Amino acid sequence: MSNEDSLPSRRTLSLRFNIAISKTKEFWAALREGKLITTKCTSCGKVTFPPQADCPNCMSSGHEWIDLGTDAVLVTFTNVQITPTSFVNHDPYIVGIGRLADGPNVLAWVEGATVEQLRPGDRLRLEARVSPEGNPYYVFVKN
Amino acid sequence: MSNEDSLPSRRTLSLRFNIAISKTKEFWAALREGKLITTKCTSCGKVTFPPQADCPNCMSSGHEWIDLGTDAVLVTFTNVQITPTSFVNHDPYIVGIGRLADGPNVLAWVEGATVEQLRPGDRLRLEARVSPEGNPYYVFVKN
Amino acid sequence: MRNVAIVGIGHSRFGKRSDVNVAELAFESIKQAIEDAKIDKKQIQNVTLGSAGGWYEESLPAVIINEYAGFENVGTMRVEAACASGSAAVRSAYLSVASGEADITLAIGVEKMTEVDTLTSVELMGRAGSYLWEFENYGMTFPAYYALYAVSHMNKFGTTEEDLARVAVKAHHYASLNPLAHFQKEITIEKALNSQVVAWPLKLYDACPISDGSAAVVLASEDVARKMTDTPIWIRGIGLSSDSANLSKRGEYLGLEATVQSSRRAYSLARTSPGDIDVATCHDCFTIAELMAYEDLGLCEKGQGAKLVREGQTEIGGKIAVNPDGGLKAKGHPIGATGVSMMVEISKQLRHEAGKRQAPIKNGIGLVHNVGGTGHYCYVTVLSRSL
Amino acid sequence: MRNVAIVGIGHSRFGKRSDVNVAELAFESIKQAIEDAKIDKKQIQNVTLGSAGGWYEESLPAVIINEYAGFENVGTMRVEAACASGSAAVRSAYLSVASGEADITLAIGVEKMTEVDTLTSVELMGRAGSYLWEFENYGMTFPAYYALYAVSHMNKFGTTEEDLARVAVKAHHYASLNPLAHFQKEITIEKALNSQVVAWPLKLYDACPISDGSAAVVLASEDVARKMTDTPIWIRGIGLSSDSANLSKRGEYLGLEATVQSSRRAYSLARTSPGDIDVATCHDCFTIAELMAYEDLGLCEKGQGAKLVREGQTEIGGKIAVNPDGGLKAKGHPIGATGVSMMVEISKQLRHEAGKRQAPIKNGIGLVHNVGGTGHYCYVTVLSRSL
Ligand SMILES: [Zn+2]
Ligand SMILES: [Zn+2]
Repeated sequence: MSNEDSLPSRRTLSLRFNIAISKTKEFWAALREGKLITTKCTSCGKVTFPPQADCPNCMSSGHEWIDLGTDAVLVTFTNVQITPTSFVNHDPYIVGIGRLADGPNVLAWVEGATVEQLRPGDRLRLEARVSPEGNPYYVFVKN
Repeated sequence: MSNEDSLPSRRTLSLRFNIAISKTKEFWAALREGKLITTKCTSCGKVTFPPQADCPNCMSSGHEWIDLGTDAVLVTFTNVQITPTSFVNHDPYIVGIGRLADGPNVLAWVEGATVEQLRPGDRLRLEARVSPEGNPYYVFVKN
Repeated sequence: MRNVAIVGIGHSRFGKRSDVNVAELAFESIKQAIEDAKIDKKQIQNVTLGSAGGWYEESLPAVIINEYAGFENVGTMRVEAACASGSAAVRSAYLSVASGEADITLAIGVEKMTEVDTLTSVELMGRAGSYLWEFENYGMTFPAYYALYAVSHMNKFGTTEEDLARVAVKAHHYASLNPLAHFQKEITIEKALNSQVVAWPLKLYDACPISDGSAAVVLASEDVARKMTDTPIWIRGIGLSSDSANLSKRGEYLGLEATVQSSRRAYSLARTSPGDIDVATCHDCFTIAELMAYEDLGLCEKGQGAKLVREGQTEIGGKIAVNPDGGLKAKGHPIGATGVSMMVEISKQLRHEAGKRQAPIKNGIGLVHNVGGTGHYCYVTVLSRSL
Repeated sequence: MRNVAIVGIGHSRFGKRSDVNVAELAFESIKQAIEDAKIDKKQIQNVTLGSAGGWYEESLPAVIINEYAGFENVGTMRVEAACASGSAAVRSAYLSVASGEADITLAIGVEKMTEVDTLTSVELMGRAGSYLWEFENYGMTFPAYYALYAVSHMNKFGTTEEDLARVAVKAHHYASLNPLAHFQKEITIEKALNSQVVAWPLKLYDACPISDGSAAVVLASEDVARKMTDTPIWIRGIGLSSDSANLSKRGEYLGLEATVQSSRRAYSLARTSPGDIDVATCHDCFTIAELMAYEDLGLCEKGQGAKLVREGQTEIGGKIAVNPDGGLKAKGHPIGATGVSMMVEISKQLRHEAGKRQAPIKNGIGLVHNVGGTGHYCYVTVLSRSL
């Protein structure tokens, strides 16, 4: 005990989740190849991002994979200065929400500009990336 | 990704709690000195273990510290063979609930006997211990 | 208080469901329940999720699931009553309708437990007591808590390890008739007795598996229910009770006082008694828990639980069919899903839709017994075919 | 549906409460609420706890707290609606009484957030969105989610950083009059504007602190309430709604649709309108959240929130007193406690027991606006002095 008023637990609860992506693995596989795709319901035509195998509109599970598109317009953004424990070694990062030409919004890091240089309405391009650990992800790049 | 059907998270959520013991620090200080004490309500006389500063019977917060006593009778027990992550380096341990001569039950490890040698009704003695990390705790020892 | 009925039921396959995330898993049951109720999902006025959480990545699972299933601007919350979270969700959805707040509500139960490794799961369950006094220094586990009851029960009443194994054999038998159950194969008493000791005297086959799964029920007020379906299953009474967090504060470790209290309340509300019940789901997270449940629910005298299973009185065709779906023990126990899964099974039984595992229905009354933790919570619900 | 009143209130000191564990912290409010209601705790038929959990060691906090406070064999559960967990607990306790299940119930809200370090707390809050799509790869934080709204609102309506600072200054002023508030000192606009940027454009003084705290309310049915007290505070309507888990699915980021929907439902149930409200607690986890709340609750037109605070219309003596207790921003925001704390404050205001921060009460109507997460949940409750 470092302090009489508190007892630092000797037991650390460490949680690292193994997230099931079986039903959207096409998305991650395509992303790894640099392509951005998403789901479209074959019953009602609803396009969803993030991709989901079951339709939130008509509850049908029939879907096809379509190109998500890469042209977007910046809707809003922020610069995360105080980062959480598991991002503690990161520099501050800009996160934005971009509206794709074909409809859905996407939340991602924004690269290629400082926060002072960004304005809602700016044109962005969605690009695939791979993390140092080998995980695919995507970012917006300011045109 | 080690497997196309799952995505092992890159982010570990590590929780280690700093437990407030200010209101029962007398217990932990006494335990460190080898003594077992607990709380008695000065309004209604209710003896509580684990110790608590506020009375669960009459809701008064006036309390005094009394000897818990060390003589106990084994009520029930088990031998934990499959241990959780944070006890993964431990050998299996016997946990018992003992009824103290003066009333309250206590749950603690039972030492000095194998599980085959124990029976409900066995006489036990409550003893203070200090963990390798320096944390005080208590165990039952079979007489 | 308005009468409330279960008018739609849904149930996923239980087991290691690495093919779905928590929302996809819940969706399976939601879709079925809505289709079974023959409603549009926009008719659902609020959604209550039962989930203990901690085993999967989402910390706001209610909104995650609602988004995935396309519920927009719906009143919602998550409830937790440990392993009774499912029944607590049903009670919440029930109170919303009974009070008149809503006419149609949805209760979902889900847990995605296999996103962490087994020993982390053991840790999460072991922490579900009185943390500092049971886990921090003594590393209690969920089987260990129940083993304390088993030793006391065996010592006092002569219950044997064979009796416990009989409960497991019965559970696996019925699970083999339930295509949604985690386990699909029968076992023998020998196999159960020879399995690995987990927390002496409880062995691997005394324990429910770590499962993923979901279940859902649509509830409706009497007026609405009668228009929707010819087979409403009425919620006649929900009794709830609780007990100390710290096991050392309990009495003799021969039964769960929370079961005694909550079942008496449920019987009283439903104006029924144990002898009237045709079929029950009892909370058999461990084999000893099923035997104690027989006694605490009043299906037999205290100490006679083992006799009941020895005589086959809790099999289909016996005095009362208990856990014809395989129970937690063999159907699986995805924590938050279990209570809702029990409601689904009893509804199927009372509707005569249980197929190969159909129990004879005489009085049209079923019981759901759902314990949280080690008797920390208990919810008992009486269901019936008629009001 | 039976009428239900708040008949007892309790509230702990908010702040870094390293002197108490979660049960001791909850006890402070429970004892006060029971004493205020002048009842024996055995009269309480069920207990609902609102707590998000994760920040402290107990995974079954409802039973831990019940054991500590001496509730035996009481019906209980924990509810979670993120930062609206407290209001969700009150709704649950309310439905129990409104339906006739119980005559007297207790709702508790508690969070012990300072058992983990600050960046772990930031992590826990950041994970409370759509995990894989917002946190795993992008490390969103709670201030960052609200900053997305702030940037959009500032861009569209000309809301300025000074306007946000005005909200903080107001909050700290009223907190300085509330002995139970986390912060006890006034601040200046300059101090707020010059504080550290947390998630641009939001700064340290735009954000609520990480606090420990608890609050509790005793609810009773009309018959019982009228016998117990001369100042019952009636729950006239609870509206609840929700929105997508993933922020990318929202519209223009100018307001919270869940607030719009839930407040309209609450006004309709209570047969009232924004103009009738004397005093309100608005969910100001961030300064921008308070301005959006003014608009979404209908206290002003969309886009006019900043004007309202500039003109002092939401101060005591203005058009409507908002957050006279200091709000989440300066009173503190122990997640599960907040909704119950808001009920306590509005009850004090309507009872004329708010001391130095008493708002003028004309119509006898107060409002509790409690948001969960980033508009993932919203609960709006209308309270009144008379039926
Ligand atoms: Zn569709
Ligand atoms: Zn006392």
